This record gives sequence, structure tokens and C-alpha cells, in this order.
Amino acid sequence: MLALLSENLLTPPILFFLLGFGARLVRSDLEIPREIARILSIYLLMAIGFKGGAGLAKSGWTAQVALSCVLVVVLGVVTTLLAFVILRKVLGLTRLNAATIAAHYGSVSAVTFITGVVFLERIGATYEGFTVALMALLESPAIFVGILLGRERGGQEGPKKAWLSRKVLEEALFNGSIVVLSGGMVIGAVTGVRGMEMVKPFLVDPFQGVLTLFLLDMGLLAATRVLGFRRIPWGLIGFGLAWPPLGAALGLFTGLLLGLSPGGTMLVMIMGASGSYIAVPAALHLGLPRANIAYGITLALAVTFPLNISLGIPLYYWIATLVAG
Amino acid sequence: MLALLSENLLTPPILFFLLGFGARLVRSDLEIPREIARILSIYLLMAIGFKGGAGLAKSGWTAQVALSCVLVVVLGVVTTLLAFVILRKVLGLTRLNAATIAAHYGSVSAVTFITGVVFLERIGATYEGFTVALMALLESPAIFVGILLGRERGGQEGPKKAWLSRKVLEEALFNGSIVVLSGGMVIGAVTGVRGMEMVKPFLVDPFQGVLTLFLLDMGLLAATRVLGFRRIPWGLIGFGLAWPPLGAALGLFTGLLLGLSPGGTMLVMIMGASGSYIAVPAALHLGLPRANIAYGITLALAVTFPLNISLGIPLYYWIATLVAG
Amino acid sequence: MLALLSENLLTPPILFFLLGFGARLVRSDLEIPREIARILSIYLLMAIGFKGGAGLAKSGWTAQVALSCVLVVVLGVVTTLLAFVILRKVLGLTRLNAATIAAHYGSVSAVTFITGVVFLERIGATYEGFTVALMALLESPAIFVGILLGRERGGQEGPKKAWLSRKVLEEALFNGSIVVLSGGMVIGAVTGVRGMEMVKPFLVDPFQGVLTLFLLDMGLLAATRVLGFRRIPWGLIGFGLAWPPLGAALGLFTGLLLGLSPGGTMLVMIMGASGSYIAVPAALHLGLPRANIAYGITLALAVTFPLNISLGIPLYYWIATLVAG
Amino acid sequence: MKELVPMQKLEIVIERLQLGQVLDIVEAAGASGYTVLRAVQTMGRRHGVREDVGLGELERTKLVLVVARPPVIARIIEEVTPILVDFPGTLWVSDVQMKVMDVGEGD
Amino acid sequence: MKELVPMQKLEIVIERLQLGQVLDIVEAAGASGYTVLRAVQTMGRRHGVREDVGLGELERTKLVLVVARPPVIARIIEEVTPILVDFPGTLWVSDVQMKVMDVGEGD
Amino acid sequence: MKELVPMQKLEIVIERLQLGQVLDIVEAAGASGYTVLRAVQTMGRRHGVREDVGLGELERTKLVLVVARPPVIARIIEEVTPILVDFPGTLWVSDVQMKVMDVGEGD
Ligand SMILES: Nc1ncnc2c1ncn2[C@@H]1O[C@H](COP(=O)(O)O)[C@@H](O)[C@H]1O
Ligand SMILES: Nc1ncnc2c1ncn2[C@@H]1O[C@H](COP(=O)(O)O)[C@@H](O)[C@H]1O
Ligand SMILES: Nc1ncnc2c1ncn2[C@@H]1O[C@H](COP(=O)(O)O)[C@@H](O)[C@H]1O
Ligand code: NA
Ligand code: NA
Ligand code: NA
Repeated sequence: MLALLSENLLTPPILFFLLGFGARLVRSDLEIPREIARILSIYLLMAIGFKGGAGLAKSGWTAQVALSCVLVVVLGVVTTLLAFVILRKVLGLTRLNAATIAAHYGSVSAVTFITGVVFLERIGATYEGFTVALMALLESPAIFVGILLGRERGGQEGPKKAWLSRKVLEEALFNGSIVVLSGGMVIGAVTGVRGMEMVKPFLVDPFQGVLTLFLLDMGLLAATRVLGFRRIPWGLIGFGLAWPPLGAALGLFTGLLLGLSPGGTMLVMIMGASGSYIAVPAALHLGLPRANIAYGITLALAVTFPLNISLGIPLYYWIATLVAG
Repeated sequence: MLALLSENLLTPPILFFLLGFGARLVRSDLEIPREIARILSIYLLMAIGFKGGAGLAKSGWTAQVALSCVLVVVLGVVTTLLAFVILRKVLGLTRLNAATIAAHYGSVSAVTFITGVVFLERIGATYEGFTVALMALLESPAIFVGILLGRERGGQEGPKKAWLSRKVLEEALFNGSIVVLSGGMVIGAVTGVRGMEMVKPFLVDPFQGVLTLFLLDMGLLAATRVLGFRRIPWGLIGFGLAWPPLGAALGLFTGLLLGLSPGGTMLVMIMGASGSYIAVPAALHLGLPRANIAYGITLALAVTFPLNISLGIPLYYWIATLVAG
Repeated sequence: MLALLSENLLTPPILFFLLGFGARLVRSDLEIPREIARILSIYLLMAIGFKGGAGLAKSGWTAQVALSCVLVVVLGVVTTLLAFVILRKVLGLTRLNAATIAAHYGSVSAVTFITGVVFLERIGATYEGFTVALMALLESPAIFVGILLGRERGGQEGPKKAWLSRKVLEEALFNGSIVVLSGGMVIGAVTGVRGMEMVKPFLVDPFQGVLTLFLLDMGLLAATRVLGFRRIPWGLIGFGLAWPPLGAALGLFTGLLLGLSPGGTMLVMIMGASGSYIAVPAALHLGLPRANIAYGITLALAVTFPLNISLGIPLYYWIATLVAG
Repeated sequence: MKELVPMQKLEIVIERLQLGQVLDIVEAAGASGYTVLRAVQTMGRRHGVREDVGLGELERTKLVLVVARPPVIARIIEEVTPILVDFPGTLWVSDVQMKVMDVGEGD
Repeated sequence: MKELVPMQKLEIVIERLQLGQVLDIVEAAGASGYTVLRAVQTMGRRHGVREDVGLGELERTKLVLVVARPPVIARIIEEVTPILVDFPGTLWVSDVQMKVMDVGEGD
Repeated sequence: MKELVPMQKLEIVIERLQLGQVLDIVEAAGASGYTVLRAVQTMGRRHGVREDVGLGELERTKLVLVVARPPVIARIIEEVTPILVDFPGTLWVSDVQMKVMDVGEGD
């Protein structure tokens, strides 16, 4: 198990994350321009989508895939509700804040998923190609559930402010992450091997290097938010640390139900254990305009994300090999 | 012929263009930062220039090349005048608007040219290396003719506002596109094989992947302008659709005169059929400051460009093989 | 010797520098967005650091490395003092301006160093891997000496404005360049061969192409500053031209003392001969807030840098082979 | 010497999604122009801190500057206010003196 | 019709390193919001031209816009001035009329 | 307590190609500083909508802020006006009160 840990930690992506984290803690002024961080996210989503599409084309549409799609949506709803209950009942947050944070954790962090895929490929473990499709599916359910839970009951919901205005629907279903991820998948599947050949030197070969540069920025961002922790109640930070095992357990259960390979199961565990900080906040920005999204992003990005990519990934895989081996 | 069509349409670059186009139509908020779009354009011009320069070095300076240069400048002037007459007489536009749009169409869209080169290389068709030089040459003639046509006669042209001030000359001859394109060509030719070796993993291998990412952005831009169509008279949109066959015919004629290969002829057809939306608007911004450049860019980018890269390229090549085969 | 000169000049990086320089002189409006220039610098520092780290891991920690570290810090202090004396006594600058410019020249231009490494690799010459570590070390000494020399004596230094406030220390020791450079080195050393494998298609293969694009921007920047020369006293421009031989001589002496290979010696000569325009100005911005940093950057970037990368690199190598051969 | 004409400067803070609507109102009301700036960090009582989220445009909150005669400014305020009720944003007005360039003057 | 309320607009020029401190002061003083813009090129008598140097944030000088009632503005000025003594920056105030959106109005 | 001094704020809209000239005029006229902002979207009666075209600098239209005493502002306006006749741009003035930091105060 220790081998797995060092196998994950002693790699350029994770070490550059720590470099960024440490740099900001010693107040280095190093800064990656936001425009660059943005195109790196789009690149990573495009690349993992394209790879997933090519994999999906190979595996084809089987009963297992269909069932997985259904179960993953259920996983999204269940994790959002579970997180909401914990935040509302145990930590006593307002309905709005509980729903906002729950929506983050009911969804998935694409970059944690990608770091997991890179880990699996480096240790030569196989995983089902369609898991990428599952990740894309997992973006929206949490948004709908979150908005539903977060909206005030009664009165104020006039027609114009229908609880799910057209704009919120557009953002929930067609936000940038889903478009690039699922678009990449469809194109990867349609263009097949010849398409892959055309884009391989751009989308496949430099993929791990781009992830490394992206994680340098993530480290800087995470540390910047950690420095702002004094404005965040300790209970919430506790939630950010306690959630991964819970979410991973739900993911493990789903993976077993679907009879996925250890690699595939580990990826579903990541879906459960990670929280979104790109797609969900954007949708909530519209759906729950009064929500303080800073909490959700800070927890998902500065607490849960570092935990998942350093210790989570190797541990989830270790558990998956034991249980689903 | 159908094979050529699918050969072009079912490729990552064109499909990602459609993905971007569709994303914006369903109001996705996906946005590629302008700085990223800018460096992708510079990269593509640098790469095609470098490749053209290496090709030019191999083919050397022949009579055919010299004649091509002359004829292409003539093509530029003729297409600008033809477009001006159609816009002015048939569509009854003001002298200024007709000249502005004509200047766009008298020049060439570098990205359409590049997409054509990628198409030729994928189907293994050959084309003359120096066509890249012809494209660079085609940028300026249309600008001069456009400004000449657009300037009001008599009176107001005081000495200070000479119809071709120093600034306009600098922009027309030394704008960013020409500098990167022709600079890349000269350096590609001078540094030869050893130079190519140094930059190949950067300028050659990822070229098609970068084009794919760039076309995703082009799709978003084109759809944004299509959504703004209501402000554009239908006659103009008709012109944007009707021009490609006309321009391509002029290009075909020029290609035949020069005895170019089918591939080379197709590229000259693209030069005729496409309209510029980078170099020409920048020059007109200075040369015809009162002109409404939005029309020219919208037609060239949101009407003519999509038509050319999807249907145009395969069709022009098919015609070129029949005629110049 | 002439072969070395053309070997360096007729390469894409240097030619694209000249293209950028010439483009700005003819007032082309070509502009690389600042965000792009920024990430290219970070990429180059990350790549050279990673390569240096891998080299250091192979060579290991020897007496020579330890001695080199000490001597390089001495080189930094001596060059800063020498430059200060020349600027203050010979050119009669104010204490503040002399200290500011001296600090730039007491440090090193990472990009000149990188261009030197690319030159050595192209002609197949070897160089000590730990020279990268020496370059990282050379960033800070000049900053401390510069601030010490630049601060007014007595009076005004209240506790709050201790001559070396916490912020200045952070900037001098943990500025972006040092973090990325030394961080890259440590990670390169720690992750060894397997780590290099993961990032090679991103950090190693496109390295020379990225340098080429970066030098296009450097050419534009250098020419922009040259156009602003009229505001800079001629004496200073003379210093910018006269310094390289002086600095290189000090570097040669240091290289010989350390018994480095000709390649290694040439790199130390570059450290002496070049002036920083990224790390030092940032630190002085805080340490000497009243200093006019524009002078230092203009000389280091628009006078000394072009001289070093075109004529300097081949000449320093030629001398190094004669002396340290 | 062209005189300075007393006018009013209207500054509207609005997000990207509503920008197009606001600019249409400004043009329709007859203002001679507008200048839109990008805000990097903003906070308001009604919607708190607006973070740069998702993959949409960076720095989404815009500051629209419009200098025009009081009646034009009043009309713009009247038509923009309903938008501000539903979406994040605010507006304020101040007096300025503007250099009016005659249209014919430009080259 | 919501009326325009006479207020004061405070514009503070400050660098990134001191921005957080200034925004805390603005919030603590009770302002209903702030809008921060990015300056691309600046010059001042005390610190001359501030170049974009190093690998830190580009366009580091910020312009903070705060519209609030005079007492709030006065308090902010009082607490920000000491920062301006030690670091590059300046500030100025002008009169504006602001459209006050009631908190309850936002959806 | 440093007092606020009544001054005028001049805002000049100008494009990148003429920015250098305008800033020289501002410095020569004796202003203590300037702050330049970048405009992302602009429209004017004389030159309509200015698109971001070509491979030159993005967001070319700039907003120059200069706070100075009335005579200095008047001189700047006088020297900038001829530029505005030939090139896109405009300018407006408003009254402000500025916190004057004595030169000696900065560290
Ligand atoms: N008092 C204020 N001063 C400056 N800007 C403000 C103020 N109040 C609100 N804003 C701006 O208006 C935006 C929306 O405000 P709100 O809708 O109240 O959240 C904020 O994000 C700020 O950019
Ligand atoms: N008179 C002024 N008008 C506009 N901006 C100013 C003025 N004086 C100073 N500034 C701004 O304040 C910053 C710091 O000024 P200083 O601390 O005096 O160097 C400058 O970089 C400008 O951005
Ligand atoms: N009334 C106005 N309010 C705000 N900005 C304006 C106004 N008129 C012109 N401008 C700005 O000045 C620039 C040039 O105006 P013009 O030269 O009249 O086209 C425009 O692009 C706007 O940025
Ligand atoms: Na989750
Ligand atoms: Na054409
Ligand atoms: Na040096």
C-alpha cells in the first residue's frame, strides 16, 4: 500500500501541486494568469473527453454502460442529499449555504478524476473507458438538487423567477465543462482511430505535462484560500476533510453494484469523494444568486482536492483492489 | 466526391468548429479567452509560414513562382473590384460599406487556407510549397484597393489626411499577419532542415491539434455573430453565401493559368473564395476609420468561413482534380 | 570561430528575435499578449530547472558543486559592486540609480542562459548539469547588495522601514523565478527518470520551439525600449554594451577556478555577462520603491540581452574552448 | 476653442449576461457613445462577492460609462432600473463637463 | 420610482499587496459594496512609473470604487491614509447620486 | 490630518496609438500622476463600434484618469483637443477632492 502512496506522491503533478501550495504559504508572488489556467482546464477536459470517447467507441453501448449511467445519476442525487443533511442538521448551516456546499460535493472534480486516470495509467491498471461519460453525467444532478434545496419555500417565487429559469437550465445542462467534456467524447467516438492520430501529439502526448503545470496553479489557488481560512467556520473545514471517506464509500458501493474493474471502481469512488469547483459554482451563481459560493469553492478546492489527489487516489485504489479485485 | 466530403467533415477540426457553433446556439457560456485565441492565430501563421518557407527553399525561385506572385496580386485586385461592384450596384450599399466588405473578400482567410492544407495532407494530395507565399501576398492588394474605393472623392482630403497616411501604409504592409507569415517563411527557408528539426515538435507535430482548439473558438465566435444577424440586412448574408463559388471560380482560372497541381489549384480557389477577418479589418480600422467593419467581419467569419471549411474545401478539390487533373 | 557565429545566428530562436525586433522598428502593431509571455517564461524556467535537477541527481553532490555554489555567490556580489562603482564613479549616477542598475547586472538573465544551453546542445558540447543550480543561486545576492547600496544612509530608516522589510526578504528569496527554477530542480532530481518520462513530451521536446516563440516577443519588447532610448543618457547605453566583456571575464575566471568544462565555463561567463530583467526588478520594486527601474530593465533587455544571445554566446564558447579546453 | 458642455456621467455596474440589453437601452436613449470597463473584483449587499466561476468569460462584472445630457441619462436610468431589480448591479450619476467633438470633425 | 440618493464616490489607487487590507477597511466601515478595476499603466510623483515586473500578477495597480454616505467615506479615508503613507497610491472623492436597491429586491 | 484639496478629474478616452502622445502632454503640463485603464467595449458617434481586430494589442481603447489643479487640467485639454479632432476619442472633466501625499512621505 505504501508503494502505491509513494507511486502517487513522488510524481511531477503532485509535487508541482505541493510546490505551488508551499510557494504561496511563503508569500511568493508567483501567479499563473487566469486566462492560462482557463485554457489549461479546457484542454484537460477536451483531452479526457476525447480519450473517453475513443474508449466508449471501442467498448460500445452495453447494458452495463446504461445501468452505470442511471446509477451514477442516483449517486449524484444521494451524495447531494447526504451532504445537505450533514451540513444542515449536524453543522446547523442555513438552508441556502447547506444546499450550495452540498451541490459542490454531489458533483465531481474533473481534475481529481483526471489525476486518478493518470495514476492508473502509470501503474498500468485498466479502467472502463465509459467512466469518463459517467463523470460528465455527474455534473448536472447535483446542480438541480442543490437549487431545489436552496430555494426559499412559498411566496416570492413569481413566474418570472420560476425556481428553474431558462438561464439556470442552460447553465446546468450546457455549461462549459459539459460542452467540452461530452463534445470531446462524441467527437472522439465519431472520428475514431484516424481522428485520434490527428490530435495525438497535441491532446495525448503532452497531457501529463499540462496536468503538471495546471496543478502548480491549483497549489497556488488552494494555498491562497487556506490563507483566507480564518473567515471560514472550523466545522466546515472538518466537513471538507471528513467527506472524502463518506463519498468514496458511496462510490465503492456503486462501483461494486456495476461490477466495474478495480480501476473503474476507484474512479467512481473519486466521483463520490470529490467536489466540483468549476461547473457547479457557475450554475449556482445563476440558480442561487444570493448563495455565498466562496465556501463551497474553498472547501472543494483547498481542503478536499488536496486530500484526494495526495492520499485519496492511492488509498481508494488499494481498497478497490481488495474489494473488487 | 461524397468520400471527400465526409473525409473533411468527420475530422476533429471541423467537428470541434461545429461543437463551438452549437454550444453558443444553446447559449452555453463557454468562452476561450481572447489572449489564447490571439496566440493560437500567431502560432498557426508562424507554423504554416515556416512550412511554406521550407517548401519554397526546396522548390526554389522559378518562373512559375514569379508569375504566380504577379497573377495572385491581380486576383486580389480583381476579386476586390468584383465584390465592390456587386455590393454597390446589385445590393446598393454606400460606397464606404461596399468598399469595406469588398476589401475583406478580396483578401484571404489564413485559417481557411490552413484547414485546406491539413485536408490535402490527410488525403495525401501534393501541393506547391510556394502557395503559402501567394497567400501572404494576397493580404495587401485588397486593402489598398478597398481604401481607394472607400475614400470620399474631392474636398475633405487635406494634406494631413492624405488618403494613404504613413500609419495606414505601415498597417497594410507590416501588419501582424504578414510579419509572422512572411517572417516565418524567410526563417523556414534560411534555416532549412536543421532549423525545422529544432522546432518540429513545437511547430509541426501539434499543428493539427492546435487548429482543432482554434476552430472550437471560431465556432463560438461565428455563432455569436450569427445570433447578431438581425442587425444585418439579408442581402449581405446572401452575398456571404453566394461569393464562395464566384471567388473559387476566379481562383480556379488563376490556378489553371499557372499550371498548378490539383492541390495547388484548390488552395488558390480557397484564396479567391475566402474573406479575411484578421489582417484586412485591422488595416481598414485605420484607413477607413468611419467604416462599419462589423459587417465585413461578420460575413467573412460567420457566413463564408463555415461554408468554405465544411463544403467548400472538399468541393474545390474535387473540381480541381477534374479540371486540373 | 565564424562557424560558431553562424551556428548560433542562423537558428530559429535568434532569427525570430530579429524578426520581432525588426517588426517593431517598422512600427508593426504585432503584439504578444502579456499573459502569454508570462506563461512562456514560467514554462522555460520550469523546463530548464527540471532538466538541471535531473542532471544534478546524476552528478550528485560533490565538492566541486559545493565550491561552485560559494564562488557563484561571490561572483554575484563582486559583479554588483563592480557595476555600482563604474556607474557611480565613471558615469556619475545617483547612488539609487547606480545601485538599481548594478543589481540587474549582478544577477543573470535566465533566458540568455537557456539560449546558451540550447546552443551547446545543438553543437553537441557537454556542460555540467549543476550550472542550472548556480543560476538559481545567482538571483538573490545582487538584490541584497543592490538594496544595501541603494538605501539612503541614516535618519529616515525607522523600524517599520527596516532596510530589509519582511516583504523585501520574501521577494528576494521566494520570487516567482526562484520558486519555479529551484522547485523544478528539486522535483526533477526527486522524480528522476520516471518523472522525466511523464513530462518529456511537454517540458523537453517542444522546449526549443517555445524558446523561439518567446524570443519573437523579446525582440518586440527590446525594439519598443530601443524606440524609447531618447529618454536614456548615452552613457548608460554605453555601459550596457561595455558590460558583457567585463562580466564574461569575471565568469571565465570563476569557471577556470572551478575547473568546469568549456560548456560549463561558457555558461558561467553568461551569468557574469547578462543582466536580469525578471527577478531583480521585482525585488527592487519593493526594496527600492523610489528607484527608476525602467533604466535597469531597458539596458538589460534592449542592449545587453541582444548582444549576448547573438554575438556573446558563440564568442564566450570559443574563448572557453581556448582557455579551459 | 471648443467649449466644455455641462452633462451628466452615468456609471452602471452590470454583469455580462445583461450587458447587451443595457447597451441597447443606452443607444436607443440617444447617448452619443459609451465606454465599458471590466471589473476584476466586486462585492455588493444583495449578491455578495461574485467569484470568477465556470468556463465563461473572466471578469464578468462590467462598468458602463455614459456621458450625455440629463434627459437622456434620466431615460436610461428609468429603463435600466427594472434590470437591476432582478440581476446583480447598481448605478450612480455625477456631473461632468464634456468636450463635444462635432461629427464632421473626425477624418 | 426609486429615487437617487446623494452620496460620495471614493476612488482609491492602491497596489495588489495592500488591496486586501483596503477592502477590509471598506467593508468594516459599512459600505454597501465596492468595484475594483485594474490599471494598465500608472505614474505618480512619489514612486514614478510602476512597471509590470517579475512573475507576480500582471497590472498590479488597482482602482477601488466605493459609493457610500459621507460619514462612511470619511471613515474609510481616515483608515486608508496611513497605508498610502508607506505604499504607492492615492485617493480622491467626488459627489454622486446613487440608485439604492433595497436588499429585499434581488431575487 | 491631511486635508482633501479641491481639484479636477480629467478622463480622456484615447486609442493606444495616441496614448504615448497624450501621456507626454499630461506629464509636461505638470500633473502629479496618471492612471490608465483599459476599455473592453466602446462606441462613439464619430467612429462607431471599435472592434478588436488584427494581431495588435487587445482592448486598444484606453481611459486616462488625471487629477490635478484646474489650470493644469485646462492646459492638458487645450493640447489634447487637436489629437481628438483627428483620432477616435473624447474627454470630460469633473470636480473631486484629492488627498495630497507630500513627496517626502513615501518610504
Ligand atoms: N456601494 C457600492 N460601491 C461600489 N460598487 C458597488 C456598490 N454596491 C454595489 N456595487 C457593485 O454592484 C455589484 C452588484 O451589487 P449587488 O447587486 O448589490 O450585489 C457589486 O458586485 C459591485 O460591483
Ligand atoms: N494626479 C494623479 N492622477 C491620477 N492618478 C494618480 C495621480 N497621482 C498618483 N496617481 C496614481 O497613484 C499611484 C501612486 O502614486 P505615487 O504613490 O504618488 O507614486 C500612481 O501610480 C497613479 O496610478
Ligand atoms: N457619450 C459618451 N460616453 C462615454 N464614452 C464615449 C461617449 N462618446 C464617445 N465615447 C468614447 O470615445 C470613443 C471615441 O468616440 P468617437 O471618436 O466619437 O467615435 C468611443 O469609442 C467611446 O469609448
Ligand atoms: Na462528489
Ligand atoms: Na478572397
Ligand atoms: Na550578471
